[in-house]
Order: sequence, then C-alpha cells, then structure tokens
Amino acid sequence: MSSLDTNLAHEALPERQSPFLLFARRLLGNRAFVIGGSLFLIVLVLAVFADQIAPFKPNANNFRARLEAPSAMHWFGTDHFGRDILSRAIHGGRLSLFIGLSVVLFTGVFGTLIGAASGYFRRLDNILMRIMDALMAFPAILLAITVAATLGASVQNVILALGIATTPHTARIVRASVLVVREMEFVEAARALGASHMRILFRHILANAMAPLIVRLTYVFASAILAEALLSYIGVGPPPPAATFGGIIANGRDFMVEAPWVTLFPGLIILIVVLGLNLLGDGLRDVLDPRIRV
Amino acid sequence: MSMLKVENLTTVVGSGVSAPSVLEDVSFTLDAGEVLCVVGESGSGKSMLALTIMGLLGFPVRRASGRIILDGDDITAGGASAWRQRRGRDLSMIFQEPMTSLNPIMRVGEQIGEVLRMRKGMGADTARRRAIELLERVEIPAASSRLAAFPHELSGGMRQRVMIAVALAAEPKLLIADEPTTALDVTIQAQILDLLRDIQAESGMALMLITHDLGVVAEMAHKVMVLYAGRVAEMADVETVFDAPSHPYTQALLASIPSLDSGGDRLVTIPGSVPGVGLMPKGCRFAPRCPHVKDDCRSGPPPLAMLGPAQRVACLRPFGYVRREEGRV
Amino acid sequence: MTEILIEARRLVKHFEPRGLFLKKKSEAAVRAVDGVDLAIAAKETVGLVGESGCGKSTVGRLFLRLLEPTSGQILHKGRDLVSLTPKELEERRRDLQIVFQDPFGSLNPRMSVGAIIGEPFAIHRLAKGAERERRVARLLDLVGLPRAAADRYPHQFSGGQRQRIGIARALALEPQFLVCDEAVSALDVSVQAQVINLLQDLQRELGLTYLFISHNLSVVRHISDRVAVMYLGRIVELADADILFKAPAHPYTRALLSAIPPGHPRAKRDREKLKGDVPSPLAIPQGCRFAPRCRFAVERCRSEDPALSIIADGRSVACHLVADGSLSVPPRLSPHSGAAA
Amino acid sequence: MRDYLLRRLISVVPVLFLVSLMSFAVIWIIPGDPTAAFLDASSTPEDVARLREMLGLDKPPLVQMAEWYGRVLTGDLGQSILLRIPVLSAILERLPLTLLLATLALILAVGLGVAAGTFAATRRGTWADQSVMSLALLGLSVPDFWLGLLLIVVFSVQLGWLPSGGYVPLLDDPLGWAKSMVLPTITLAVVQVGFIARMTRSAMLDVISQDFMRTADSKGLSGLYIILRHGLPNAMMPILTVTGIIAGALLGSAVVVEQVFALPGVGRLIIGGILSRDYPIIQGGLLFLTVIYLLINLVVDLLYATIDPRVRLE
Amino acid sequence: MSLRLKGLAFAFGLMTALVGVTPAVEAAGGEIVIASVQGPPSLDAHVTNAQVARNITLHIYETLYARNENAEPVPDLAEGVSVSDDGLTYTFKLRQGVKFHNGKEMTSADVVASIERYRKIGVSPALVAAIDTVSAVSPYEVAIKLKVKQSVFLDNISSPRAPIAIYPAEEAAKGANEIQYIGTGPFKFVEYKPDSHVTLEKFADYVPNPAYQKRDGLAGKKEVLIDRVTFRFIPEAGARTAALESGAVQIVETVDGPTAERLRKDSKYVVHDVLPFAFQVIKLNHAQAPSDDVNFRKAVQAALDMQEVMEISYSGINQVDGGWVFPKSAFANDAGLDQYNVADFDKAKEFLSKSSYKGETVTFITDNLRPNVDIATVVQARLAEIGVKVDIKVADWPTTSKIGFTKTGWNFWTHGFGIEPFEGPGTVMSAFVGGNAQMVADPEIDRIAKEFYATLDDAKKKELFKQFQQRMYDNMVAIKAGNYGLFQVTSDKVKDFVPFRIPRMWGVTLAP
Repeated sequence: MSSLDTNLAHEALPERQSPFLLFARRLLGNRAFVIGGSLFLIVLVLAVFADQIAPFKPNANNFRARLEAPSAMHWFGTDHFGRDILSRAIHGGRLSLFIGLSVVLFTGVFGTLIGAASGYFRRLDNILMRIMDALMAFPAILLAITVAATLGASVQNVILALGIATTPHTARIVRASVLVVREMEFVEAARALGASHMRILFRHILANAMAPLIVRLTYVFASAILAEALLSYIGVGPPPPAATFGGIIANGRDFMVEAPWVTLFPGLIILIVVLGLNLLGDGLRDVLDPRIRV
Repeated sequence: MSMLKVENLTTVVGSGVSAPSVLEDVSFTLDAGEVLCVVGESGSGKSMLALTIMGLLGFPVRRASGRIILDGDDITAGGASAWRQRRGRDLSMIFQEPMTSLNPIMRVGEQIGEVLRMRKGMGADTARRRAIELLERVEIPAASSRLAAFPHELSGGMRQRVMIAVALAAEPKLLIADEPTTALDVTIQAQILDLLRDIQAESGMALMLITHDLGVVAEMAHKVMVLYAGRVAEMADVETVFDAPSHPYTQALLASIPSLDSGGDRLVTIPGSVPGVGLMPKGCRFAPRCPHVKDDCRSGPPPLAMLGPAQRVACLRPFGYVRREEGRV
Repeated sequence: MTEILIEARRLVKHFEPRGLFLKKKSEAAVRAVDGVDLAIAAKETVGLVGESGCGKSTVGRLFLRLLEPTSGQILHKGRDLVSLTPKELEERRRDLQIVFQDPFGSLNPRMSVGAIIGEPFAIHRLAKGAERERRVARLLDLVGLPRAAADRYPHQFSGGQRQRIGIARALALEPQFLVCDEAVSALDVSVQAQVINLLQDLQRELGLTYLFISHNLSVVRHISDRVAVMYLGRIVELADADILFKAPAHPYTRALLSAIPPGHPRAKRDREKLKGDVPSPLAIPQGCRFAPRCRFAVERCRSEDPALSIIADGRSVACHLVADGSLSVPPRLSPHSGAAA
Repeated sequence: MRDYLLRRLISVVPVLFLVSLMSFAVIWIIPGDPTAAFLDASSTPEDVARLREMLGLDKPPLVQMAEWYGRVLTGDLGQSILLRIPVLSAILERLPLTLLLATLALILAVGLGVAAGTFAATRRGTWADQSVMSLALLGLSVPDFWLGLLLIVVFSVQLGWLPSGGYVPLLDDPLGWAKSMVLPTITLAVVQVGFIARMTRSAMLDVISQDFMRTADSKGLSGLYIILRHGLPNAMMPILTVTGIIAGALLGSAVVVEQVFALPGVGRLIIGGILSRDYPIIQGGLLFLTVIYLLINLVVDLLYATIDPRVRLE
Repeated sequence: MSLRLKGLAFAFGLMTALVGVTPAVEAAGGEIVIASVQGPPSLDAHVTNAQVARNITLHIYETLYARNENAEPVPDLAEGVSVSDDGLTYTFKLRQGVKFHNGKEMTSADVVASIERYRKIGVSPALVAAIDTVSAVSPYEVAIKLKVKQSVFLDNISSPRAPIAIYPAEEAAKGANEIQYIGTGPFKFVEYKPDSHVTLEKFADYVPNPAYQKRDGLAGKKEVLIDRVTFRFIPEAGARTAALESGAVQIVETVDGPTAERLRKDSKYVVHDVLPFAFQVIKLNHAQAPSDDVNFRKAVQAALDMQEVMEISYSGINQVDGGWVFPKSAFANDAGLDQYNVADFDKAKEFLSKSSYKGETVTFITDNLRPNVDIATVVQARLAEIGVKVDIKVADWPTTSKIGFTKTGWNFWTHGFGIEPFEGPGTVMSAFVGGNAQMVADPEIDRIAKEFYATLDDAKKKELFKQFQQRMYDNMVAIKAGNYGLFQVTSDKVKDFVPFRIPRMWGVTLAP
C-alpha cells in the first residue's frame, strides 16, 4: 500500500512466544525453583490428601501409647496424647499451608492496594507511608503475639496478626516497583492515548510491577509458616486440637529430653517447607529479576 | 615494530567448541602515535575487542584463541596476573559512561591516586602532586580543589576528563577509548576529542578509539577498522574508507547517515538488522542484508583480502566507490 | 506560511522541589522550560534541538499536556489545551500523539503487539473484536511490519521493529500532530535510516505534522522544515532548516554546529570551542543565559535578557548583538561543505 | 548534612505519634485487666473490683490517654502497675541485656554474613559459592525457637558445655557471662547470618557488574583490593539498609530467645506486660522499642550518608 | 558428670554469690537455687493470691496462725488464742522476741496495722470479712472482734491463699505494692530481678518458734541451715530440667511426668511426689445454653473418662477421684460418686437426648497452661463421640479469667483448684456459693454453705459437706476431673527436704 521499505515485512519473525510461556520455561530450567518447588509440592500434596495419606487420625488420643518412640507403627513416634506425630504433621501441613496462603493473600491484596495507591497517587504517598512506617517500627513479632494472645488464639487471628505484620514491607516493595514502572515510557504512552488512571494503574503499571511482589510473597509464605510456628509455640497459635507444626513442637517441648521426636520431626518439616519456599522464591527472583540474570 | 599487534583473536561466549563467537579471527596492527578507529554498530563486537585486549572479559565471555602482542611481548602468555600487571601501566582504557565508570563513593583524587600509588609506587604526597598535574593536563579548572570532589559533583564532561586522567596516570603505551563521547553532548564531545588528540599527539602513545559515529572517525582516525558481527569487514586508512569504501557494508553505512549539508533526500537503508550472538549466518555474516549477495557468499567466511596498499576487505566481490547520489545500494 | 496547527505561548514549566518538611525558600525550582513560544504549521516538521537538560523533551510533553505547564498556553485549533476538562482532553489526545525514544521502555512487555496497537481503540471505545483486529493489521501494514506481528510480544522484536510498533500505536487514532521525542536516537545508524524514511513517508501520505525533538543535528537537519534551537529552557534561534544550518546566527547555534564532527577526514575544521559546561537549570544566569559561555558577550548581555525577535529571512534569534546588527549573520557556507562532494 | 539529620529527625515524629496511638489501640482492644495477674481462678468479682480500684484502673480510657501523653511529653513513662517501679527504670534495667544480645547477634550476623556473601559472590557459580549459599539458605529457613530448644538439648543437657539459660552479669563473672550468651546469640543470629550472606552476595554481584568495577580492574589493581576498596563499600549500601531492618527484627526475635533461655530482657518485660495487662509497661515498652528501632534506622541513614555522599543531596 | 560441668557449677555458684549484697563467707550453709516456672506478680503478700508469689512470700513473712502438715491452723507468730464464750472475740497472745528483718521487735501494733491493712486492700477480703474490730490489748496481745460467729475464722487467719502476713507497722501504713519486703520469716529479702530471679538469705536473728520440735507444714520449727535461696524463673520446662542436670539449680519446683520418670532412675536426683496438690475442675456455665441444662451437663460428665483426662494432662501424678475434698480429709465421702467417671457414651447420649442440645457449638475456654489445654483437648475429642461440638478458645490468663467471670461467652472452663481443697471444705464450697463459679446461684448449695459456716459441730459439718457433694453431682454444678500433684525434684545434694505444697527451705541442708 505504500512506498515504504516493506522489506522489513519479509524479515523472518520469530515463533509466537508469549512471555508467560517463556517465563514458565525459564522457571523450569531453574534449579532452585525446581528443587524448592518439588519440596513444596510434596508437602502440599501430603497436606491436600492428608485424610488419605495419614496413617492415623490426627486427633485420635490413646493415652496408653503416650510418647512412644518412633517405630514401624508410628514412624515419627507419638505425643503425650498418644497421637501419631506423622499423621499430625501431615495434617499440620494443611493448616500451616492454609495460614501461610491466607497471609500471602492478605499481604498481597493489602500490600498491593496500599503500595500501588501511594506509588501512583503521590498525594496519598506521604500519609500512607507514614502509617506503614509506624507499623514497621512496631515490632512485628510483638504485634502478632499481642493480637493473637489477647484476642484469643484462633486461625483468623493468627492470619490477621501475621497479615498486619507483613503488609507494610509488602506495600513498600510494591510502591518502589510502581515508582519505577510509572516512569517508564509505555506508561506515558498510555497517558498520551488518553487512558484512565485505573487502566494505567492496573493494565500497565501493576502488570509490570508484580515481579518483586511475587518474589516477596513466596518469602512471606515462608516467614508466615515460621511465624505461625512461633505463635503456636508461644501458645497463641490456632487452638487445639488443630495440628500445626508449631503446635506439635509446643506440645513436645516439655518432653524435649525424654521424647525428642515430638519436637524434632515437626521442626524438620518446617525447615523443609520453608527451605522449599525460599528456594522457590530464589528461583522466581532469578527468573523475574533481570539484574541477576546472566 | 608495531606497538600493538593482534593476531587471529577469537572471543566466544560460554565454554565448549561450539560456543558462539562475538569476535572471530580479528587481526590488526597499531603503531605508536597512531589512532585506530574501530567502527561498528551494536553487536559488532567492538567493545568485546577492547575488553579482550584489556583482559577484562567477564564470565562467561572468554578469549578462545589468538595473540595480543604489545611492544613485542605477548600479553596473553603470562596468564591473568601478568596481564593485570600490564593494565594501568602499559594498557589503559576509557569507557563510554562517565556517569558510572567512576566509583561513586570515592573521591576523585583517590581514584587517580590509587593508580599512582599502586602501579607507579608513588608516595601519598607525590601521588597527590601528580594527580593535580594530571587534572590540569585534562584541563579541569581549579584542579587541586577538585581532588576532594566526588564524581556526582562533576558534570559528565568533567567526569570523562577525570577518567582520561585516571587512564593516563601511569603513562600507558596503548590507550583504548570505548565510545568515550557517546554519552556526552556534542559541544562537550568536541572538547573531549580535542583533548584526546592533543594528549595522544603529545605522548606518542597508540590510541584505539571505538565508536559508531563516522563523524568521530573522520575527525580522529589515522586508520579505520570496520567490524560487522564480530568480523573485520574492512580495514583501511581513513581517507580510503571515506573516499573508496569497498565493502558493501561500509558503503551502506556511509550512505545511510543523513548529511548536514543537504536535507530532505531519501536515506539509503540497510534492510534487516545485525544478527544476534549465536544466530550468525554460516558464510559472510553480512550476506543476509547485502544487496549484492550471491550463493558463494553463503558458503564460507570471505577472507580479508588486500585491495590496495592501505586497504583490506573481507568480501568476495568488493567493488569500487558507489556515489551516494546513485541512491540505494 | 500555512495555517498554524498548534502553538505554544509563553510556555513555562518549573519543577518545584518536593518534600513536606523543611522546604527552604532558597531552594530554587528547576526552570526546565522558561518562556517558550513556538507555532507549528500544519503538515510541517519542526526540529527541536539542544543539549541534554535544555528542556526540549519537556516542551514536547507540554505540547501534549502530558505535563501541566506552570504557566502559558498551548493553542490547538484555537483552544487552549491547558483549559480543557479531562474529558475534552481525552478527545483532543486523539489528535496529538507521541513517539518515544526508548524502543525497549516504550512498549508494555506484558502486552502483545496487537494489544498494544489496539489499545487506543479500546481506550476510546472505537473498535472491538474483528474490527479492531482489522485496524491493527492495517496499521502494521502502514509501518511495514508483517501482520503476524500482532500476536508476538515486544521482546521478540529488534529495536527498529519496536520503534515501528510505537509509531503504529501513535498513528492508531489518526492524529494530526506527532511529537517524536528522540525517536531514532537509540537506533543503530543503518536502522535509524529505515525509521527516518518511514516517518517521512507517513508524513507525506497522512499529512502529519511533526515536532521532531533530537540532539542529533544531522537527523534534524535531514527531516525538518524549520529548526528551533533551545538553550537552558529557551528557544535561542528559530529558522528554516537550510538557513539555520548554512548560516547560524545565534552564537550558541554557531558553536553547536561547529562542534559537530566533520563528515569527511579532509573537511575543514575551524571550530568555535565552547568553554565550560551548560549551567544548571537550577541556577540560570542573569541576563542572556548564554552570556557566560559566549565569546561575543558584552555588558548588556549579562544584565538584560534578550527576547526572541525576528530578523531577516523569517528567522528569529534571541541575541542582543544579532538584533542590533553588531554581530552579523554570515551568509556563509556550512563548515563542512567540502565533504563528500 | 545537618539539614539531612534534621529532616530525618523530624520525619520520625509522626511515626512515633502513630505508634503511641497504636499502643493505646492495643490496650482498648485487648480484654482483661492487670488485676488478673494478682488473682487466681477462685477470686470473686468483688475481689477484682477492689483490686481495680486500688490499682487506679477505674478511670475512663480517654482520661488515661490524656494523662499518659501529658506525662510522656515530660519524659515520664509512668509507673508499672505490677512492678511498682517507673516504667523507664524497668526498661532501662532490662535494656542492656536485650541490646547486648541483639548487638552480639548483629555483629555475628553482619561479620559472618558479609564475609560469607562476599566470598560467595567472588566465586560465583563455583561449588564454594553453592555450599556457602546453601548453608545460608538453611540458616534462613530454620525456626529459631526450635533451634534454641535443640541447642539446649545438645549443648546443655547432653554435652553439658553451656548453661541452658539464665543471665550472668558481665562484671560479676566474665567467663560465665560469655558462656551464658553463646547459645542465645547463636540462636538469634543464625537466621540473620543467612539473610545477610544472601543479601551481601546479591549486592556484591550487583556491584561487581558495574562499570566502575571494570574501571578499577582496568587500572590493574589487585582483585582483593578491588573487592575490599571498591566493591564492599558500594555493596554496603543495601546491606546497611537491611541491617536496619534486621536490627528491628532482632529486637523482636530477642523476645523469643529471652523466653527460651530465660533471660530478663525488654522483650520478656513487654510480653509479661501484655500477659498481665500492665498497661504502662506495654505502652512504654512499645514506644521505647520503636524509638530504638527508629534510632537504629536513623544511624543507618547517617552511615549511609557518610558512605555515600550522594544521599546527602536528596 | 564431667569436670567441665563442675567448673560450670562453680562458675554459676560464684556468679550467684556475687549477685547478692554480701558475699557468702561461711563454708557451711551454701546456696540453693530453685527453678520456678515464672516470677511472682508481687512480693507484697497481701495483694496477690498467685501460687508463684506464695512460694516465695511464705519464706519472708509469717502469719499469726499457720497451717500445719495436715492443713490445720496452728500458732505461728502467736503463742495461742483464747476465744470468748460467745465465739466473737479472739485474743491472740503474741510470741515475744520475734524480730523483723529490720531488727525491730514485733509487737501488737504491727499485728493490728497489718490486719487493718489487709482489711483495706487484701485481695481475699472474705478472709477478714467477719472481723469487726482489731485492737492491741497489750504489746503482746491483740484482740479481734467478729461481727458474727464464724466456724472457719482460724482457718481464714491462717490461710496461705493471700496470707495475712504481719508487716512492721510503718510498712503496713503503705499502699498496695508499695511496701519494703520486711517480714519476720526465716529468710529475708535480698533482691528481685523480674523475669530472672528472687534472692533470699538466711535471717540470722530469726528465733524459731520454741513451741515446736520440728517443721510442721508452714508452721513448726523453722531452722535455716543454708545461707541463701534463689528462686530462678525458667519458663521452658526443658531448660528447667537442663539447669538441674547441669548443676545450675538444685531444686525444680515442678517437672513433667516423663521427666520425673527419667530423673527417678538417676541416683543424683530425688523426685518427690506432692500428691494431691490440687483439684482439676471443669467449671460449667449455668447461665449459658446448652450448659444451662442439667441433662446436658450430666451428659458431659457421663461421657468423660477421667483416667484419660488425668493421665494425659498430669501423667504419672494424678488421682482419679471425684470427691470434693482430698481423699485423706476427714470430710471425704462417696456421695454422688456413682455419677463420677462413668465413661459411658450410651448413657451420655441418653442424657443428651433428654437435654435441649441441638448440635450447636459449645465453647470451652482455657488459659494457655499446657495441662488445662490438654484437658480441653481430651474433652473435645470425647464429646465429639456423642455428637457435641466443642470449640476451644485458648487465651492468656487475663483474657480467659475475664470471660470466665462473666455470664456469657463460655460453657466450660477448666483450671486447677489448688488452695481451696488445702484450706478445707469451707473454702471449696465458697467457690460455688452465690453462683460464683457457675454463674447462676444454686439455692441448695447456698443453704448448705450457710449452715456449714455457722456450725462448730464437726459431725454436722461432715453431714452438710456430704450433702454439698451430693448436690454437686445431682445438679452437676461443676465437674471434678480428679486430683493432680506435682513432682518436685531435688539434687541429691539437697538433704532433709520434705516435700510440701510450698517448697520449704527451712530445715534443709546442702551437701558440699
């Protein structure tokens, strides 16, 4: 149609390659991601199919089989209720993962909203960030303990406490990312085209500011599991008979010398899950963060 | 004897025999007091050439073969630490980005002084005096007070002057300047180019100037080496390159630049773009974009053939000067 | 001169220092654009040149009201863009578009090329579904990209191709006026020529008006009808491209042109070396802002700020000496006229 | 620099105000009151009412709040209901231990972490890098309270090398003091060592890839000199930022360690305050910890500005 | 143990020696360190009835009368008492030559001031509620006039609950928590480092009560043979045991069953069983559905297997006993016990079907003490079998007790009754008078208690108590799960330790 140099049109185009597929392929090529993902996946599958996999009911008391050492019947031994530690650990994964995921959702949603709002609408920035500063300056663990200890230990309160404790940092990360992306030319291009604030914020800025958030969220997941364990250990975790990793450890700590298996195995499982999630995060970071890429 | 003699230099990315090359079989010589301009677009390997000669290639890029002979000594022979001993003393380099090439949290004086102290063995006082001299030499006003400045307190042009002072500190035999003025405004570029030329003429060192700007080449060069996709396309003295470019790429390159003297004409274009590393065509690397390509161009790399006393071209059928007015190549 | 399409009047943009606490009175605003008048006629190309920090990109953005001017007007077809409501502005934006410098940063990496080029239609609810696809295909044709490009993503394209995508997006709403902000500066020379040709072809075919911002004088010279030279937030010289490049009047323009390396090794070089650096737009000198670096400067230059006034050949110059005739405008040839003859 | 300091100091004020508001909110939200600590389950409501009156808890919250702000502005954090001593002296009495613990852990974490991270960064991709970083990751993933328990079982119960808890004042018995601090410090530091090692490595890799490092290399300087003189100071920027955050985290984690190892620190004071609803202790303690946290971050910012002259311009 | 350990123990000893005001000079005596679970809320004995406080304060302070080994009131600071014929005036004759830690001699003025102080601010006002006036008759005689006749007045005056400790008059003039810790006890206060330790040292001028030959409960001959006692607060059970095993402490106040079992096998330690120590009670809220329904309450009782409940929460140190006094008490009887520990789901379901329970969720509140949480957990699992859904709410003690003393928000609440059974049936009853524990007054219990307090006739009291116990079961006022005890563990170096509910440090020696 034109007298243009149409020769470009004949230049071979590369195969259609969506960034998501590309991303997925790179992820699967990342060793940290694959190892971490597998560890996490194993625990996830165990947790999801806990009812089918666990050899015993997690809350079945048997005071005649209290604090039994690991055996063929009870691989990880029993606690002072005579409950099978392995079964409790498998079920514990379920609750711990649920809590971790909920905290991730909480901090993800609120962190993104607050971070995006203060990064994009400069007028909100100062007030929102001062509030986040205050929340960050407030010792997170104390905050969580305070909320959970005093409002009564429940799954919701643990999620709330950890969510509140982790949100400020998430918001800061999203904000920093938004501040970078909002200066990019494609954002200006969208403004030049007359796009609305919402369209610019969600379609252009947030869509491109997600990488640090996703990485952060995997680490939040890991630290939420650690924190939940800590709260349960202090005695302000989800109420019994709920099996959580920290709860099992807390149950066993009084018999640490006599029945070390009660504390040892759940702790190891926490270690594995958290390790898996951290590796997962590392993998995501390597793939998402171009600075680290070779 | 040439100050610098590069023989069959090949630089690759990654390990193994099939590692893709970013520089292939590059050879040239450079005499003391001479300015060689290395020209090429992005991806031509011109910066890699500089880093290879400096021994500054970082993982996973490495020199696969070839020799670099400086003042009669093969600097590739002694290994990394011997090479390191040469840097700063025999070999120096200036980089493209004056904004980032200086340590942002170290005072300017210290950045010059550490070369003097560690490479020339000067004491602190001597080093300080020498640093002031160097700053004066690169025409920085109020030199002694600038020793305490941090890089961010200087303008881009000033920083590039500081970089030149750093590079000159140990009186190198060869100075490599990699796009030293690309990041600068045109008026500052003129100042820096003048400075470089003056210093080079005064010290008699060899200067290897890397640029993509043919204007800079015209202004500075004695000899020109045109790189395309990691290979030497054409090598000649500067007037020959401008008067009788013989490689189709050199010709197109010259023709595609808008002229200051006459506006409005349709520009000559080169279709396509430089192939990426690892995506090189088998034969002549310019073949896919070359308007004169024939089948034999694709069979193997064309040798760098002597075309005249001062001109060598890597093309199977180099032809004479095509006047710009003839339009598209 | 033909009908004026868009015009800046006394345009000023100061960036105020940010901070809630302890804002010091002495802390000056960055005077990025400090009183710019520039009228652009329909279908012409005005080149805007200047060194980094002179405010040329800010002017480009002010023309599109991507930045809010501190004061002044931008008249587009008789209406002041500054006075428009957001709704009206959204409508106007269809007429006014921009092509950016960075072929990597100007395309949203998460969107397919089709979505990027089609987004203007979505924003203004102009076309949907198959109709939108058809229009996207037409735009791809227009900029010389294969239609299949629509379902690829930006990272799969080379710099030149991306720049074509950016141009296609800017053309989607069929604008009259296009700001090209360093649109070819990031490209290799061989590719740069392709894009310059494309822009010229499009202008011819679509009747576009360009404000072509660049620091590359050769490119500006090549593409522009008229050229404005900026220095520290002001236009110091405005003239037809031929006239300006053959016989620069303002001392700054002269220095600028003479700093350009020659096109040929045998070219004559009588360089007017400029001393020092461009002053910071935080502390603009009194009087003529170029005076401290000007070799012709007299006392008056240091006290009195020269206005941009019309001299011969329809050119405007902001220089006391040129205005009062004490500095003649040499009808001389370009310093590089010997080259490549 | 003075302006910078002043600006930073002033920006702390709204944060402090918000924190104090939050600590009041905590008090209003949480049920129960200080009387519970004095009484066991067989007490009658009359007993409780009597004690409440005695402890001056019958004033409306707004009055209490107004009184509190009035006092705090004159530097008086009030009296502990339970301990019957001024909150400030209660805190100051506990502070040295917590600060010492946190400082020891920080020194260990920064020292070991920076060394390990730098080591790994300079050997990027080698087995040495991978093993150091795997250890760091392991440290990062271990639940600290669990580690503390294991350490007690192994080093205290099984081997009998170190005490299982309790605090020995330094001046009374330097050896005993050192022994008593070993396990708590390790417990507290392990996670942060991993964190800082990873942070250092990535900061160092960032720096190594920068142009001025290549410049330094082009000067022919020795590798170690380049890393120490050019690399590390630049890599310290992100590490310092993280150190500020970590210092805050350490103050929090110290609570747990103080609990596990029975150390009388500020963390346990506040937890005790929360559990016994000793309002002045909760408010004063939280405010105090916040001030320390903000101070640490202020120091970090100043260090930042000292190392990086560009920051002062901000 | 290894040499290293000895070095450590030495270092520890040295450290603790240096902590105090005066260094330990005598070779004999030595210091005993006791590992406690937590620190006392206060060392002002009048204002706290917390067990942790009592353990320490009863070494510092003394009362006019104190409980002997069998929990009967016997003279301590008093030589004796004479009761007027109308039973309203008690005249206490004080021992002479009793010194306070500040060197002053105790006189009637101190006693009057202390009792008056307790009447004002003491946290167990019920103990002194019957008192009309207190007056000094002579320097060594104090007369207390009662408003009404009270059968348990001596029990009250000797109660260790929140003991009516005798302070010097000038201290007694001070407000709650504001006193200096000066008493007449065999140990004097040295220092209190909250969250760390309390140190006491031998009160050199202490004059043991000449009326006794040996120690007897909290009274008797209190002869101090060691120099210092430190109560060290170690919340972690494992760390407590570790401290004992490393020699850092010599006595652990309480260890868990499995630990006790292990230590018992080791000749280096002596494990003392203090059983019974307390009741484990599950309070039922009669003001809140469905526990307002007696059939529901009976269904719960019928479902529970008390052996399981007790063995899980207090492994190895419990008694499955449904009586509302300790088994060895003269008041022990078997009224209502046929309803205790039936562990019969069918019977439970039968009660449940008669009740108004419709499948709603029942709230079980508990503080975060492990045995209490364990009990809630066991009850929950047990009740699930008969289709009762239980939601456990664990919070800290202030929150839990706040809820537990209101009429809504809970159905079950479990905790120990420690001091009540020790004090005797009257105190146990008082917990349920006026609906104190169950939130709705039970007229039958109120009647029985009133008669019980008014009579001085032992046989009648026993009969009334039997009625009380029967009523507890018939109306299922509250569930008694059983009795639990404590394992107190001492190092083999601690000689002549006789376990008691409070680890008494008099009469104890320490082998070098």
